[in-house]
Amino acid sequence: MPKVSIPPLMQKLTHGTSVVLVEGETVREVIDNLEKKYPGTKDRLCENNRIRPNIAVAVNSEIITVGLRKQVEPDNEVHFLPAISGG
Amino acid sequence: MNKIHVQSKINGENIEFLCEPRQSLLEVLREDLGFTGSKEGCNDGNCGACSVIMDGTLVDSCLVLAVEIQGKEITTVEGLATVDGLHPLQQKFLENASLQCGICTPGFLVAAKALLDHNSNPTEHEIRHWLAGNLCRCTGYDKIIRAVQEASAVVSKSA
Amino acid sequence: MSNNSDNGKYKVIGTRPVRHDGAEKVMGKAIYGGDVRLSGMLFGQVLRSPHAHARIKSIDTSKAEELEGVRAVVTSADLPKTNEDDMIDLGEGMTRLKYIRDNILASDKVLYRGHAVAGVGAINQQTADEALSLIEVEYEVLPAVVNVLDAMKDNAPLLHDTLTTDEMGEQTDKTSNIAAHLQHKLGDPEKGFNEADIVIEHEFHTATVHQGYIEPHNGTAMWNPDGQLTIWTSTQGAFVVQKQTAAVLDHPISKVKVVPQEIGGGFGGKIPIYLEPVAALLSRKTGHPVKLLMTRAGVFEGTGPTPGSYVRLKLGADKSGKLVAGDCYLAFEAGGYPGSPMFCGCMCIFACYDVPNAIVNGYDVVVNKPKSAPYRAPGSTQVAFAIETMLDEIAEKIGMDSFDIRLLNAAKEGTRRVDDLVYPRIGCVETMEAGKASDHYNTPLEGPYRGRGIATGYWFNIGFKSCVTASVNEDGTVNLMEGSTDIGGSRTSIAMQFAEVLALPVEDVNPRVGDTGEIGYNDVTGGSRTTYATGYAAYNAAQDVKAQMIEIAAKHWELTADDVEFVDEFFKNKKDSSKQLTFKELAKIGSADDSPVIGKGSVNLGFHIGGSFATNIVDVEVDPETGKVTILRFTAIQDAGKAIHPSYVEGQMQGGSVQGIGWALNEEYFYNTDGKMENSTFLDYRIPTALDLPMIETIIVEVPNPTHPYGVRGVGEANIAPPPAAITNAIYNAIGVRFRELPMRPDRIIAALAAKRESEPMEAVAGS
Amino acid sequence: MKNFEYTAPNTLRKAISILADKNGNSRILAGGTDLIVQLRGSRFQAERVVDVKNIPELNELSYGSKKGLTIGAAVPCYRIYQNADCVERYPGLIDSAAIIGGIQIQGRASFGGNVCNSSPSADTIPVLIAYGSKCEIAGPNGKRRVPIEDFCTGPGKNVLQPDELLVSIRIPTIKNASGAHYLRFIPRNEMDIAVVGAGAYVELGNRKRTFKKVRIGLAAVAPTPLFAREASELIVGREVNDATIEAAAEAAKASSKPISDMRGTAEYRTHLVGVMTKRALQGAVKRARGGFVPNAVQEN
Repeated sequence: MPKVSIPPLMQKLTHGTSVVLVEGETVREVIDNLEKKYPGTKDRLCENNRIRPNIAVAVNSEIITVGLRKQVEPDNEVHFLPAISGG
Repeated sequence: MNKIHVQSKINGENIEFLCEPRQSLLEVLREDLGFTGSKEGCNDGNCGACSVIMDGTLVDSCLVLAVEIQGKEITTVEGLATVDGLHPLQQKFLENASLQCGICTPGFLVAAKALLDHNSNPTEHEIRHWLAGNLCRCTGYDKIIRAVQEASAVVSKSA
Repeated sequence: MSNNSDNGKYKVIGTRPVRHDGAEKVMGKAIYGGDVRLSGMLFGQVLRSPHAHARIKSIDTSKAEELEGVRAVVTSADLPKTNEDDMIDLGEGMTRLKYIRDNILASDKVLYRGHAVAGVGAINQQTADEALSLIEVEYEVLPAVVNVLDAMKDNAPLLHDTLTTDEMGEQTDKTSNIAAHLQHKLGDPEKGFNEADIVIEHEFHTATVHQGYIEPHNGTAMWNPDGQLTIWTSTQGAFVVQKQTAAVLDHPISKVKVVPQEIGGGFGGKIPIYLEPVAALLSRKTGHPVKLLMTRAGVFEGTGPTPGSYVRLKLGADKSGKLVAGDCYLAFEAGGYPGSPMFCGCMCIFACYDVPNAIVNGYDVVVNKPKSAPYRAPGSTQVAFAIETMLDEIAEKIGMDSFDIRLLNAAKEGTRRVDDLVYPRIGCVETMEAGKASDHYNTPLEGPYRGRGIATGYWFNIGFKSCVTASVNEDGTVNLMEGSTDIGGSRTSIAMQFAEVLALPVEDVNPRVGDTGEIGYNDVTGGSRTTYATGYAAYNAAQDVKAQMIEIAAKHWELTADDVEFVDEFFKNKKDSSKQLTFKELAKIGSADDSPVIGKGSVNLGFHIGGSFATNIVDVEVDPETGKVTILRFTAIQDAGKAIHPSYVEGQMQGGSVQGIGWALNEEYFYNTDGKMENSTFLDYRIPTALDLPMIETIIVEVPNPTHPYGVRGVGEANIAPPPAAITNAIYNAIGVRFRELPMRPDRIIAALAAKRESEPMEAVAGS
Repeated sequence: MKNFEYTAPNTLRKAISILADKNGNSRILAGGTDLIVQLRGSRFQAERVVDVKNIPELNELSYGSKKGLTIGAAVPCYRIYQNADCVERYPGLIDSAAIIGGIQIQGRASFGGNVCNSSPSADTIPVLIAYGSKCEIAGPNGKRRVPIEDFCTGPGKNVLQPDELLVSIRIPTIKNASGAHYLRFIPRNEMDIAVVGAGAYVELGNRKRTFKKVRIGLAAVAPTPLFAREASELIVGREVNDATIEAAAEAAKASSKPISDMRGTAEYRTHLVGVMTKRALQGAVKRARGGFVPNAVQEN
């Protein structure tokens, strides 16, 4: 089952839990299932059925650029970070 | 408007133009005469991007009034290459990858030419001192200094 | 000095050809943004705020409009109306549209000295400049705050009445100058510190510094009656200018064409827009094309810079020097509007090391300074200054070599970062080992008041979107159209990757940077992504061309594509080994009998933490009487993954390190008590000159990037991060004083030496 | 900048009559490296700019064993360090001529212009003070000479009347066993304004073992460039040694009243006055004893 890391500043929503195992074969499914476990998380990560522009999602430590449809393998880790760019 | 008639020689060509007294040589070169090779980086004599040679002396064209070049000879970066090809400095700048963005390059080339014109075999310190009035933010100067050293070898050989 | 591990493997990659755009640049013929000339073109200038913080009560432009030669004056009133909470996504997260528009032309408030207030269009530059003095602006001056810690105080003057703190999407209810807070946590820091043998904690301050590109910002716009707006400008990303300008003007993006000109340096500072919308408004009002050129003072006071910062770092290590815990608090100055690279600082602070228990808290704080813009490895230099100097302190406590403590703790494949991400294959260790083995490090440094220091820095490998098209000409040359503006020779490094696939001489590939109407979307030239991502697109385009050429050969030989192969520069007939064609021969055949060959490459690459690491070694000499620091020798080492054009890789390393040297020793925004910048010239904002530096030695390390066909890692940024820390360490070794504030100005060194003399006998100072 | 009338008289008389013309204020243009920047920055405006580079007297650069060195007010720096008499007899002038701006600035900027700009940090004035120079001023009522240390009256202010102009700077002939040296402190190695500048002239007596005559000039330590009279007189007759030089340095510190600004704090400047004065004296002594002291154009 993919391992989802909850950012410290979102752990209020998960009652302090930092790592959650959730089903899902895509980032969308993972976030939907996370929402079922911890209501409110999806709204912090997505809007209009897209990842929020100021949020970056990493699957297996690579920050993805293809959005919610990104495939997730059972042994993958999923992270949520603020979006950044360079100089 | 009280424009003044000026006659001078730019890159070997006799040129006449009218300008306002307040116009700098840089402004007239770029906006009125179309020599946009000389660049404006600071407009107060602190970056050297507008360097030109005036009667054999290296100056910042942003600190020369256009009316002052009456009867004088000006060399800009556009005057370095000939029909036979690039000036050794230009060639060495290319071979050494001495330019990244290239905005400071015309000023460096003109300044380096003025250096080699009066000292064809300068030491590294002499090159660095001479070019201290030209700022480059991309290269850290290393490849520029090396290009001038290599060009000086070519120039002093052919001299 | 590239250690070309795989010489012979490549024909083009790893060679040092003359750049395609070189001749026109050394001849002064290349057209930069400021060189644009259009018929009937007017010239403009921007009026800037003399105050650091003030409410605009009124703007009277009538006198300026009456001046002979003035054609139009524009203010924020000419921009579309903005609702307080209109949001917009400009590729770097959601931002308030009001912030973007107000930074172009201030509406209700000016938030920093140099904030644009009005624009003038006139028949020439002189008239436009003169008109500025005739615009009457009535200000209600407000107290200013230009320091991050002051701005965070409860009683600090507020820049924005409605600003609250964002915490990963959740807004706090308290209005303040703190725009965002981020936290990363790994392991159990508390436990880690309890188990540590050595625990040290220090505070660090860095000054606001500017990218310092020599070419001032510029923008020329032509707004046709049919609503078509064309913009010529020097930018790191034409598509970003298109997107932002369309948003600011509320104009359809399809009606905005951006034509990127040659660009005179950016280093991140030419990603945001400043003049383009103003030029557009002036053009719409006058019906003429209008060119705006920023003054140098305008550049310093109204653009860039990178944030001044406060960093508090606590490190715990065991007796062996192994880091066991880290705790970092950092606050960055965003400038007048939110958006400092604080997030990057949080991800970079521990990036070079394996710190099993760590926590980072970052704060993005608005102050009365220009809205900060990206600057080479944004946020990484500020935090490297802290951790790289404290590592040396730990090494000293336990009598360990500076490289050894870094190698002991160095991040490697599998290391988990403080942001919980895990590294793929990286070259951190390799750059440190190359440094330890370097001639520089192994050459003894002698003489009093001399010291050597080292430091390591990091930057990501940002991927994102790039595309190129390649059309094959009759003579076998190729026109390569790309959308990444070329700041440092990237045209050539991209063309080389294309040429490698087809074994073409790189001179036969003609790269050209297209405008937004000629080429598909490309993200900015920045984030160390151009040679990596656009190069990847060029590689794909070449594969596409190869496949089409194989088709042509197959048709020519009346075979199927499977019966043709491309090996060693030849398209070979598998059925008849006597038959083979070169690319040129085949191109000629194709141009006669087949449809034109156009290849394309298009990528949308992930953003990789497996970026590039840089290690710097520096020798300094301190004049104990004046406090002046001289750089005696400097070596930059970086993992390039694979150096496509080693000369331009070295150039990035040398340029980055020298910017770091300036940051360390002399560069800073100097503010008076009213919060006004006083040194907005190249005379008093002291970037290094040729006379201030030695040659910058380079060592290119090549640990291939597994996510790129040639193993490329972006090299544009990491080298700016180590110098301040490396020089701090060198100064300590020279005079026994450890600095925790940048820049390390001569007067600060003298003051520190004096303080040291009071606390110690003279010999301790002189001895070194 | 506002437009102005440009005129380039070719005689002193014409120039003075133009300056005397009361309708419209005039600014004098020599090298323009200060004037053009100031006009552009609208620090002040001018109805008329008078280019004095066509006036023969202002281009004179000559040496005579009796009259000493004459530097026309419009002579650019590069002519000074390319002039054999200056290089041979007045190395202190070279020290200063070769560090004003970069090569481009030195191609235009003149000693006269630097003196008339009257900045407290002017790089030419301390060494001119050290050499005991005089300013030759021409006006409607003829010529007058003013000791260089009395020329500046405040930041950007000097003794010139609106209808006067500086014609030349006169530097006395050099005595035996004498030497001079100028140096300044700047954070970079070029392209900077002096944080503190110090120039020293010494004549040695008693087989070059004692100070016979000393003149120390300082820059950026007071509202005008300073003649450190007390420090200079203090060590006359004393033996040349570290203690003596240290004493002069301390006296120089005592006589300076620097301000704090972006280029340095008052405290740091005061400290530097000591360091620069000491080094200027050491360099001057070395030259007086026939030794070589490098500068920006003479490495070794």
